Amino acid sequence: MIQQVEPWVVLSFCAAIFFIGFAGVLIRRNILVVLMCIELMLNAVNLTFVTFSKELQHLGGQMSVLFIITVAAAESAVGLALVIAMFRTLRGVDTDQIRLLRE
Amino acid sequence: MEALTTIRPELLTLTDGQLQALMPYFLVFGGISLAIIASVLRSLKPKWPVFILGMLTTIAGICSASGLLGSQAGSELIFNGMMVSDAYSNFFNIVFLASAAFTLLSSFRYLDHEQLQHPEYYVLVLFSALGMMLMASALDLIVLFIALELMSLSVYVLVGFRRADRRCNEAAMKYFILGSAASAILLYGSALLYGMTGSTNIRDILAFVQAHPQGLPVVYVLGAWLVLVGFLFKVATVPFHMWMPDVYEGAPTPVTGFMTTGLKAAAFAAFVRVLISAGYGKGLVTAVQSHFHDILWVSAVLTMLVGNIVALTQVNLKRMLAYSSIAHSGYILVGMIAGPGSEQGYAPVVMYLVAYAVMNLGAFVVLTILAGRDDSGLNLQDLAGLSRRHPWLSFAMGVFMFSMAGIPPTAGFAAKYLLFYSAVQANEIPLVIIAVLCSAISVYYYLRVLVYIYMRDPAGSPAASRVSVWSLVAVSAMVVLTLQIGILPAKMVSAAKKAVTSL
Amino acid sequence: MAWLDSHLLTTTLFLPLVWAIFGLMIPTGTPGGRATLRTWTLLGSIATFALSLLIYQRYDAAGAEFQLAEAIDWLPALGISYQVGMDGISLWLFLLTTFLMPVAILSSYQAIEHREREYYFLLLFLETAMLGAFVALDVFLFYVFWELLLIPMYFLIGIWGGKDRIYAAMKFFLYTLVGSLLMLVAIFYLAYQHKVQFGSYSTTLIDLYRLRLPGEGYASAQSLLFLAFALAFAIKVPLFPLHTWLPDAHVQAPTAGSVILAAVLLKMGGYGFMRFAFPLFPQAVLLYQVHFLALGAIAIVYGAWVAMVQPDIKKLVAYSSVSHMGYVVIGLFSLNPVAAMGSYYQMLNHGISTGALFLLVGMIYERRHTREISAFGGITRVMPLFAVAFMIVTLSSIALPGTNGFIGEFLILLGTWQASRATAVVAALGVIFGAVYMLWMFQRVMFGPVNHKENESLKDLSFRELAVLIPMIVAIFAMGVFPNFFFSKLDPSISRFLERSTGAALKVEAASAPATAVYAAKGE
Amino acid sequence: MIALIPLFPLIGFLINGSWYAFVQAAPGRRKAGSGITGAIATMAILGSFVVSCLLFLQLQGLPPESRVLEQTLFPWMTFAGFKLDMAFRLDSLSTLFTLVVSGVGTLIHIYSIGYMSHDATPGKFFAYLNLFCFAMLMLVLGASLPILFLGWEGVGLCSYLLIGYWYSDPEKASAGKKAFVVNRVGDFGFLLGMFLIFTAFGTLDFEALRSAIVHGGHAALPEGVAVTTVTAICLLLFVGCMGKSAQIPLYVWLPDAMAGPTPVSALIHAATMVTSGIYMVARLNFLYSLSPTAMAVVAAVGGVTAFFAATIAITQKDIKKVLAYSTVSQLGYMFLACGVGAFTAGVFHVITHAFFKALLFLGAGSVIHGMHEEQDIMKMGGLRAKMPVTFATFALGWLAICGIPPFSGFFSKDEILWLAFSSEHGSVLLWGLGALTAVMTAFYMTRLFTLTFLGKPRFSEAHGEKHGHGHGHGDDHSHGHAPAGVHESPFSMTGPLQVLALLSLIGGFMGIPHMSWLEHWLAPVIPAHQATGHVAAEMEWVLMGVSVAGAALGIFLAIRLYADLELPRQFATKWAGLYRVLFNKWYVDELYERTLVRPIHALSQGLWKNFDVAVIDRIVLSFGRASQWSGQTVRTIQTGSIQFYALVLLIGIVLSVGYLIYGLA
Repeated sequence: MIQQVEPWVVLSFCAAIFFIGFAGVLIRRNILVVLMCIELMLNAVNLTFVTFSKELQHLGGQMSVLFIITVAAAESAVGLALVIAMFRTLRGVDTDQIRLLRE
Repeated sequence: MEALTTIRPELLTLTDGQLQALMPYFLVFGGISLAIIASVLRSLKPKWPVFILGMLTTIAGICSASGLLGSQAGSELIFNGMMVSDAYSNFFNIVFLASAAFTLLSSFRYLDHEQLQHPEYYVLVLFSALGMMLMASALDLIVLFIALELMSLSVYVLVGFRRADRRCNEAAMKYFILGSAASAILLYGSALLYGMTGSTNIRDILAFVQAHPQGLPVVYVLGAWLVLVGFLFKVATVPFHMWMPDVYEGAPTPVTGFMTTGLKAAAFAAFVRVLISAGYGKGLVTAVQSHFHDILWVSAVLTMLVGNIVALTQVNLKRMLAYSSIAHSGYILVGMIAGPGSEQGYAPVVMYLVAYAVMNLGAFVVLTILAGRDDSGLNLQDLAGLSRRHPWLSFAMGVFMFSMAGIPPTAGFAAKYLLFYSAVQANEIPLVIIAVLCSAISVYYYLRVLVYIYMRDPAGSPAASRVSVWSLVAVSAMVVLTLQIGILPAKMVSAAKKAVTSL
Repeated sequence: MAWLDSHLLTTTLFLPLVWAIFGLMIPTGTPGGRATLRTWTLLGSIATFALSLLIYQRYDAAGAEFQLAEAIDWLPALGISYQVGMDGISLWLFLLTTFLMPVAILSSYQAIEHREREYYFLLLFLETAMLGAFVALDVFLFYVFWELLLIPMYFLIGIWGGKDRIYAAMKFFLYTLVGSLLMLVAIFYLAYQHKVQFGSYSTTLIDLYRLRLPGEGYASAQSLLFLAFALAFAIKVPLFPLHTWLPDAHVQAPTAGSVILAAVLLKMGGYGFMRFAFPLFPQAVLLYQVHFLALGAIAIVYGAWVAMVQPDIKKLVAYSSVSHMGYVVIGLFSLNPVAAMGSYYQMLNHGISTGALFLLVGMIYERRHTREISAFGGITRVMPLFAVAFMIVTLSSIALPGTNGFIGEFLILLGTWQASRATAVVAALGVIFGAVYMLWMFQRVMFGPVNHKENESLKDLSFRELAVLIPMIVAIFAMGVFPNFFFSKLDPSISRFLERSTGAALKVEAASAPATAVYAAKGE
Repeated sequence: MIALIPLFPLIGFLINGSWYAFVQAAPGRRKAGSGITGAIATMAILGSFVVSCLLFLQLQGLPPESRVLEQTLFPWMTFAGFKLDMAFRLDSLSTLFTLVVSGVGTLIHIYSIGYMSHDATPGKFFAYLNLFCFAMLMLVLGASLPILFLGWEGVGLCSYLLIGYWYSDPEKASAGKKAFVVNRVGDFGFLLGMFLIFTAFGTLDFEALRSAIVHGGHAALPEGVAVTTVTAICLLLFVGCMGKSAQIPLYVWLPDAMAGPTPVSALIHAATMVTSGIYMVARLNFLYSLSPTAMAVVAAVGGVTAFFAATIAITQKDIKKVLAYSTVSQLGYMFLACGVGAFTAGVFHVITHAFFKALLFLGAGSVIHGMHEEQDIMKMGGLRAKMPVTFATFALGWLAICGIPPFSGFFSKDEILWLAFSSEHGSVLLWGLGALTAVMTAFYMTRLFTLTFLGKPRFSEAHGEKHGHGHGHGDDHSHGHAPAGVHESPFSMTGPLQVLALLSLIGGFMGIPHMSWLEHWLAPVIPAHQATGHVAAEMEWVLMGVSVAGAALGIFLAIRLYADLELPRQFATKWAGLYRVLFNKWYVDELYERTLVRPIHALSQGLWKNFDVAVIDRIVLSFGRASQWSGQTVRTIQTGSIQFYALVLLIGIVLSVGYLIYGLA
């Protein structure tokens, strides 16, 4: 018999991923990695939605995930475009390089 | 909680009323589509057609939204209750579209001069306006998220529109990363709310709250709070404000103007809706309310303080206005806090947003005109002696500055007293006292602008500024509106009240 | 005419502003154009004065409390309305303003050499704002005018002022604003209380007079609200130790600005006390009576002392204002008819005599471009007419009997003596020191040998300058000899003011309405 | 009718004042003589005098108890809770004063026409003189204290203006200011006294006040008013008198006031203004007599002042200064009289003093005029021959002030001395003080007389040339006739001298002891003095003899001493310390300078720089600075690093979530 995974375990897992993603945003200097971390956060959210959807026996959550994935794709596109633009002017994709605007 | 297993035909059809209610969105969307087509037709030299299309789109949208505002009796639920068209959303639609329209007006000549005259600019502005419109009318957290992203993604691009400029890139990148993170947080909150209430519809969430007056689950509270954090980020209240000054400074000036007005209004518009349904509405007495109240209280105080005192030290006007924008978010937050306790409800918030949009947009239009190449020449010293060169612009700037400082007879004053009045009604007197003292601080840096404009002699030879008919129209309209709202606020107040009652 | 009859106040009020807007259209490129502009502005202020005389004539002291009243809803949702009306307390300050405006404008003919269009526009704009504050019967409307007048004054100081004009303008604006913002909060609270007690929001003054607010102790509502109001007014008065904006603003402002600042703007503080702070919070007034009496007495002596050692004439006059306005404060807080009347009269006096002093200082400044006392000496010989005028105004300032100043100070001291002897004694010291600093200054400027070569060739007063000064001098003596002319229109209003401020009015009401007797019994 | 008395000079003032301000003052105008303006001014004051005489006759025609004329012009300050009319009241006391003021005033006006004939701005001078007469007449005619005060301050003003008439000289301007300020100190007391009266009696009108106190000719305290209150009132008002009538400790301004033109010294600082303190005390005699303490203080201050001033007068070298101190001394006499309850004697002395002191001053003026502004008596001498009229009239004045019978001064002074001895408030001590002063008065007046008119001239004929520079521009009148040498003054000056000399001669007869017309006349206002039983009547004659003998002794000593200047010089070196103290006026001015003027000035300077600017304003500005500083600090948080921004975001979330969980759990 396959042991049912308790929802709280999954949810905690999601939360952990979410915060790992956030931590990545905080720590990583490479903007591409930062973008990935944001994706990670969104995916943690997706997983949460799915988990709840399963728990609640309600399709809305899974529908949401579809939308989120779409939006995330668009977001990545814009993000990557910005990275390219940045690379063109700064010759680098490091977050430390963009500290011109401050105080 | 109804499972989406059966297909109900009535969900797939639109009634006449719904169709009418959707007209502004359709019009704007249609306009955008046409503009995209026009912009790819290179042979047409798309500058004029796209600009005119954009203007027509916004005007059409404004007309239909104001028509709805006048005719619509109640609220019209659309798409199975995922969207609503009511006085509130239509009121804001007008604000967004007007803000977009004036941004377009002021950008036209600016883009020429900056050699950024790409038709995508107009399309993006319209897209983000559409996103704002959807935000103000979304009743579902996912719709809200999509609308938010539609708005934000367009604005990310707009912020970085001057592609070859480092500062511009930096601003866009910062905004993008932090904005995306904030969106993720909002979304995570939505997920938690969904998990607790079984729905992403905010009306359902409200029903859930009303059903559990004595105690709400901790996870629910967390979810609600994270959603609110998403909005607090967008409106830039302390400590979620860090992105704002950098982005405002780096973005092209008209875009900054658009952000401070449309974007902020949109964020607040959605914020109010969500806040109410998350348990901070009138007549709800929950533990959540008092806790949210405390946090928001602290945040409001910090926001007002930080925004104002840091603005004191700024010499770049755009950055100064960015901090001032933070401070104004603080004032609005006071109105949000006081909303449930006062008779005016959230009407002062709405009123304030309108007033703020008007005066701030006006100020940014002036800055757009004055900006030199690559948005240089926007430091205080560059304004010295402006009154000799541009009496009318100086006067306009004076009106806007006094308005932001909350001096009669301007819109800023009318909005501020309405706001503080309602806060007094809600017995938030300490908060109001802090707020008025902060606004006293703010007077210093607003007046300093006027000091340079009127009281100092011009230093050096000023760069030729780029006055165009379009931007003058925009400035004049804003001056008239600022004074009109300030002197005869009753109409605007009743409109705001009507909008809020439809919530 | 019928329309004018029913809107006399509003017409008078907004006439300067409308007039000024037309003035903006006069091209000022040529000397002729500039002269046209000046004449146009002067005519506007004279027309306003003429209308205010009509108001004077219409006002019947024996009649209703507020006459020529007009009321229009402004923001009904909050109970805010446009309400203006005239009583004795408003009347004379209103007339003072309209009387001084032509004088101020005439005095600027030569002093202002650049950006005249804006200048004259702002002056007339300022007039509207000041007049509005004096006739507003809605607390909120009053507040609007009160803040509104900061704008033109700010520019007047900041653009046409002296060396440190920007600092002074900023200080003036911020100082006054900070004080008044708390008043705004208090106004909201009052409106809200009106809702609680009577079921509707209102900021109408007469409605608010009926409020009953707890007034026991320093933490009570009345006390806090009173402080909020009093802060605004005390800054404006200005009461020691809130006076430091005044020397800067006075010294830096252009002559007309100083005149108006001293003559009218400071009066707004006293007026505010009389119209709002006292009648609205009678118990709090009693609570703080001692403190304000003390501060007023300190202001009198302190202002005089500090004035004594000023090297700059304008600054000296500025500090003398602190001293003189201290009398107003102690007079008001003495809470008896003699002192109250004296206080009010002192406000008018101060308006005339300090206004005239600033005019004189301005005239000499135009000639010498300095205000340092040490730069003068023996001016009497070169400018005898000026000396005569200066002497008369100086005498008025040191309250010589026969001039206006005496009536005010005498009545104030007489009344204060009955309320607090210690205060009266200290305040009477001001009589001595007032003479010391004024006469010493006069001596150093006007007497002695002419020991600066530049002063040898100073021109005596021109015809225009005489036209500026003579009305002031006439006023000085007229007010000193025939004060009853002024008292007769004031008397009922002052009595009403006292009735309310001592809680007597409430007591009368309470007798007829036993439900509220609990509060009124504490009114003493 | 009464209003005409002050009205005439007022009109004169307005005419002359406008004439001066708009015509004469304009630079570059040719110099106008004093003729027209002087005539206008004289006509004005003469008009007052005529009206005063008419009214005096009218009063005389009335029965004694109803000898009061009133006129209310208009309500001055009247409103709920207060009532004060602009009203005049002429009774037997004020009519005497109006006569003296307008009479002596007329003479001095005439005198001034000559004296000021070479002045640059006679219009101004006569305007001031008229204004003074107006104020002085208001003072004596006022029906209530505030109107009296109006005149009181008005005369102070004129005194100020006239002392500083030659304003180009900083010292003279300072003297004027000093006079005004010291008087203001007195007025401070006056005002408070007035307030106390109003609080205690509810009125400021003399008649109302009188009827509140005097019932059936007998003064008694009304219900609810304590004796201490009355004492306080009297003392406070007396502070006012100290200022105006130059009593210790506020007498210091009067000697300095001699900086003004001499007719001014005669009119204002001898004959009229300085006696207004006595007028007020006499006017309020019913109040004073209720308070023995106040009476004692008045008498003591008066007696001490009389003596004290006399000691200074002995050593002074300036002819006007001697007269000034003598005036202070004589004023002290008058207060001594009032203090012992002899109000009538005080008033009597006021009148005689007005005659002979005006005479002396005008005589001195004539001397100064003739000597081309020389005022140092050490540089005079032997003027008897040069200025015979001045000499003769001056001699009469000298005898009068020394108290030699039958000159006017004798009667009034003797009356005072007798009452100082015999009245219930009097004492031997007070009498002794008075008598000693009388001896000294005779001494220093004789010294003055001798040094000026007798002996040999101690000046060279061309002396006048080098003087007069001190007056600067305003003082042209000395230059006009310097080559002529020392000369007798014109008739416009000697004429008034002669009239005054006559008055000094016969003035005393209105108050011959035991058949005093004056006492009788004043009875409605000042109750006749009751002879007290404790002193034998013969004593009066004894004392009279003693005082006359004392005067004679003083005269004798002075003539012996000052016939030759070597003797006094020896005395001065022998008692150098005493001499220095006396010559330097007991260093009182220096004392005031050190203890009051400089400390207050230093205090003010300190308050301004170290408190107003350094504390109050700094506190105010510190709000701004604190905001700026915190702004500078907070903005450093904005590091520009995305990751730091995200961190702050996270911290915000963690804190708020933490609060929520903590709060909900």
